[in-house]
Amino acid sequence: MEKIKKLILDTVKDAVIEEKQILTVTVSWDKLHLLAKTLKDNAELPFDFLVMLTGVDRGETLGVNYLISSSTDISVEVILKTDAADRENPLIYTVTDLYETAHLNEREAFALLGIRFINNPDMRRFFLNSDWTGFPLRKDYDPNPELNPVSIESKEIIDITPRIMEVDGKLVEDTANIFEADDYIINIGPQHPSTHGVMHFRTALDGEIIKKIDVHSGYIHRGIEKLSENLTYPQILHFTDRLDYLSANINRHGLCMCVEKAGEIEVPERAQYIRVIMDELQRISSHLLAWAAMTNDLGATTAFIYGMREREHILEIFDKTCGGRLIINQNVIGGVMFDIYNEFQQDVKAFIPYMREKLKEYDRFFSHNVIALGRMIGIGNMTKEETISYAVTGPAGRASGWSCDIRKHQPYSIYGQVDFKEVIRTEGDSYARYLNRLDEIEESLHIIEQLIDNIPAGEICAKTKAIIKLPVGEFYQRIETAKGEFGVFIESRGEKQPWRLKFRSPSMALVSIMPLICKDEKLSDFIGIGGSMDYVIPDIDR
Amino acid sequence: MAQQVIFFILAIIIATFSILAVTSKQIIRSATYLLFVLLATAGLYLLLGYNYLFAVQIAVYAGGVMVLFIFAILLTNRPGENIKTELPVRRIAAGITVIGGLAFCAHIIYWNIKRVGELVSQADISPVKLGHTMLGTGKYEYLLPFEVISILLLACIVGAIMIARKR
Amino acid sequence: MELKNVKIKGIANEDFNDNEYLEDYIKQIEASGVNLVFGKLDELINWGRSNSLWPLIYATSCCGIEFMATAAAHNDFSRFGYEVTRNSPRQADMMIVCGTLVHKMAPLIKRVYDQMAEPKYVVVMGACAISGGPFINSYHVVPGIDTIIPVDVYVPGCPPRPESLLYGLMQLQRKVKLEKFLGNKQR
Amino acid sequence: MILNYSQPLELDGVSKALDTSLSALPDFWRILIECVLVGVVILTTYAVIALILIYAERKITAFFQARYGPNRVGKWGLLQSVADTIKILLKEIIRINNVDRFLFFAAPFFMVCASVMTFGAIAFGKGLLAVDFNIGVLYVTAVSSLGIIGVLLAGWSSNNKYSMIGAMRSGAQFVSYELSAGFALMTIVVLTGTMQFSEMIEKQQYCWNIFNGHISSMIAFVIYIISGHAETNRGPFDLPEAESELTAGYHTEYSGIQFGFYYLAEYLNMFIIAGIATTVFLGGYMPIQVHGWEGFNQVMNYIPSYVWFFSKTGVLIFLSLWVRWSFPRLRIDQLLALEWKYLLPINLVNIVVMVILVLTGLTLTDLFPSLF
Repeated sequence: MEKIKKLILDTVKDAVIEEKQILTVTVSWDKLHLLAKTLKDNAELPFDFLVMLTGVDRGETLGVNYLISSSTDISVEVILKTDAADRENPLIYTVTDLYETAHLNEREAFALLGIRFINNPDMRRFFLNSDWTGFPLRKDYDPNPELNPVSIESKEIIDITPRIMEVDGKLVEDTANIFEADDYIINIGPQHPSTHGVMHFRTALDGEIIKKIDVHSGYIHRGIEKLSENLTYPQILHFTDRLDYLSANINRHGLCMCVEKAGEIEVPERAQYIRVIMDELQRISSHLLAWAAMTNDLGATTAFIYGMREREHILEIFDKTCGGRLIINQNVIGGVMFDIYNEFQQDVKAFIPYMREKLKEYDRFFSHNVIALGRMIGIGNMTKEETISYAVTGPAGRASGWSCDIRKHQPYSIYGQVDFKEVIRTEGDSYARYLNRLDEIEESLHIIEQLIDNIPAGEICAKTKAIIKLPVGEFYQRIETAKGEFGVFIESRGEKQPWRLKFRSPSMALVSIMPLICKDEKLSDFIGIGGSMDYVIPDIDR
Repeated sequence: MAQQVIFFILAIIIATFSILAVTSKQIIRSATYLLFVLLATAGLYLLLGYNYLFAVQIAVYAGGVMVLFIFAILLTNRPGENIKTELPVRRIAAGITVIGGLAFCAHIIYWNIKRVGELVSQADISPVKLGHTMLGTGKYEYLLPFEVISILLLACIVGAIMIARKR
Repeated sequence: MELKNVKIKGIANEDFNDNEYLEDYIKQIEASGVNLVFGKLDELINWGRSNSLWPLIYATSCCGIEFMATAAAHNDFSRFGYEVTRNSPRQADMMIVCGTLVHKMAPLIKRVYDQMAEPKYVVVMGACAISGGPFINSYHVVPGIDTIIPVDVYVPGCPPRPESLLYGLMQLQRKVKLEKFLGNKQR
Repeated sequence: MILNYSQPLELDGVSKALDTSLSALPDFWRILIECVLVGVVILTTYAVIALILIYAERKITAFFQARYGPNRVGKWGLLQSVADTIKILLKEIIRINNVDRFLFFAAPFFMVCASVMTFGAIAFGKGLLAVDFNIGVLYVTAVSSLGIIGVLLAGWSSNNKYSMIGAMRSGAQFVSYELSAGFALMTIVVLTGTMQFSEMIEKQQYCWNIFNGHISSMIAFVIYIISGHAETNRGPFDLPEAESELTAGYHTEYSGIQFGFYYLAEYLNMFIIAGIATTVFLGGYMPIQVHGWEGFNQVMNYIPSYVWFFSKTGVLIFLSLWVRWSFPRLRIDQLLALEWKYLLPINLVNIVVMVILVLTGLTLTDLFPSLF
């Protein structure tokens, strides 16, 4: 860490370094790019993984926080902070040339906060319509619905992007066309059976081959981050379930941990055990659905039904525990809401061998099918460098040989005490991602097996105050969901509500790499690759 | 009588759709009208009792050539667009060609009209006999032309592949 | 002619909770009177329609997964003839809207609804689609789909369980069974 | 000899009785009445078979997928497809702007006409054969090739990009696989020496073609089933309407009864493929008969011929559904590679092998004339 500090100071002399929960560096807006580049090119410990890019309205100024980490050891973290000079016309240099994942995040920051990024080749608003009035995440946003009425008039899609570029030291505003003039463009989505939600891919085709994909999002943007700013912490919890609803419980675990860490609340051990078991069950159910949806995308409807059939057993266990099926409302700040029911252990233990048997059936039925192999092997290749640059985590990232499991590298809760293998493959194609999911189901079963008989007795929830107030500061929490790394950022100003709350959605990275890996593939493969990436759209749109 | 009624129906279909096929300004519609003409012609063969010819007409022209036609038209740019009327010179040339074609047809019909009786009286040729005629080497048997045509087609395929590969 | 109770196979009429809307509807129909022949034909038509409601899934978020669970092995809504999910709005009979509707999506749902062929019905699934749900205060959320398109059945829940979706679909069947196709004077 | 025994349940008596009762009428009226009657019967059978197939597919699919399938409308859901029919007949037909209306409305009729015409050539039982050309096999291949025009026109005239892509895929697929299907049938024509269905069936009394030409016939059978699948756009070959990619493919813009035509034709084409395969390879309506086992043959003969036909076809349809619901969908290049790189070369070699078998007398009937 000392070396890093020295490196930072060598590069930018007036950088302010603070030793907080994480090493925090504040620099001026024109030096940030230089510093990021130096840290990324640092041979010993390259900071080449941009975990989170968060735009913040700090009151007087608008700023951006970058949480960066190293791909070789993702537990090392540094926060870079910068502020735009002018609140009326906030400008910051882009880092898209260093971290590809910044592209969509910067567009998001532009849509929600109005910060424009110099040299970003595409500065359209990401979530909102291009004629949206105001920037919702600014504190002075006018929520008057008359400014932005609900329109039912269909709008033409304009494929021209404004941008701001630096040419010879001068800033020039210009526009660029996304597609070429005579491209044959089809819209895949927003209402399409296999975009796994309401994603909109504008796809330029050359016959059956994909020339270019342009991602449009925001068809389910609900403004969760803005809503959270007016709610107390326990009230925010239920929003996390509705982000990535397939990992609902895991997301909620992440937010609870962030609040517990900030408020220094000790979680009883029994609650920890229950949380982890529930998380792993949820992970299995998510992977099952991912498997089912992928097979369905490849045209095997029967396999889809089989995946849903097994999933129903997990939902039954959830149902018995707390009455919910998909969204279970189990975690609360300080522990869990419901204790496990009497036959819980018995049911889970019955499920484990059942699931193992079914995994074998899946292998027989689909994993070695000639057609299925032809549709998956060598399709949608991601190299390790691309994976890191686009910050693709989770089973998809691990299929490209990147060890990025937070449970291993930064063990939270009781993951440090259990024995499990991080499933890593190096092929980086659809088939590797597919197999990774099936193997992770096996690993999750293994984790549950170790815990299920050893749940300690005791409290299930720590005593918390009626109104939880967090101390002033910035708090980060990273957690491994079924799709990849989920992150929570809370900036607290000592109130019972957060000043700024941001979720890192793993699916956003998964979608952002789609245009790259689908290029020059067939249209059918695009659907198959989408299935193998397994993104959940409400997680992206928030 | 039934035969005559059907014949006239088919004749009217052929005549109408032939005219539509050449007058329509949209190429894909022209193709569809042509398809109707070909089908109705197949109907005429059936009426005459030439089952084999009927099936071949449908398989080769309606099912084969027309499908490729439509397929090719779809691959071109904007098949639904109206075609502009051509220059007067071309129209005159086209008119002369049409008149010439009509005269030629009329000539053939005139010279053959007396022989219609004996032609129709011939029964349907059985496929076996047809096969022997096609692949026989005797007098009035056509193995050599048949093979020559197959080599010609092979050359065409090779040429087409060459052109396609260049792109 | 007196209208009989609406029959749904396997479930007694009393098992459906009070449904004022349908009761009013029945009264309205009784008041206008029904021709005997047309009435019988209508019964046949409605029998056909109500047992063959092909859904178009407009799944925007979480409720879509519960819809899939309803379609899959455990709950299996093919039993009632809903099995043929059509992805093309032209061929669907009812649209099941599962999930939140936001500003950017509003024109599109209207468009999809307009693309559907008559007779068309809309089933709304989940709190968000009914009223905006937990996100009602948001700047980007439409407070209820009925502000944009007419809705036939509301299925509350967050997300609703498959059982309640099935219940809602049966309510729709009950409604369809009361419709007048031939006896309707306005037509 | 055995076929001359009285068979009370056969339906050919009906047609004979009709013939005799109409013989008093002048030719024109006799032909007209017979044509109309046959037409009505064929169309009714067409519709009824479609209804049964739709129901059967749903139930069988449900069986594969650990579900129940329709079970609320009528006993075991038997009336499900009737309800669907009523619904679809009364559904609105949408007039779409900016399409070529003439072609848009004509396209579904191509599809249905082609499949009805092919349907007419199937021998359902003894005497239940509407069209019996001496070139039956050629007729079937010719007429069934018309259906693709309906698909191409539908895709183009819908003015929808998804439809267009679906239609192009369909065109490429159909043109390719028609070759294989045709060649597979030709292989059997070489074996039997006739193209007439009735004659072909009579020749299979003791030895079905699939056994008669052993290796070569088996290969032809498998190829025919695969390419038949592909021609009907079903099974793993349903790219033209690949739901997960193209929403509904070439018929995306069709609603109401126009969509119903496509839906109907899809199921009927499946039946036709199975029916032709039965006729050509599995002895058609011939009961299982063994040379010399008079008693056994007699018992088998008591089962009416149409029952034999439908049960053999049913087995093939079940097979087709089994394949359809087990495999993922092929990609377009895999699909074309399968045809041009594997099926077609194998097929060409297979025909030569069959010719050699026939010329050298290596077919089963030639080898063991006493048994067959």
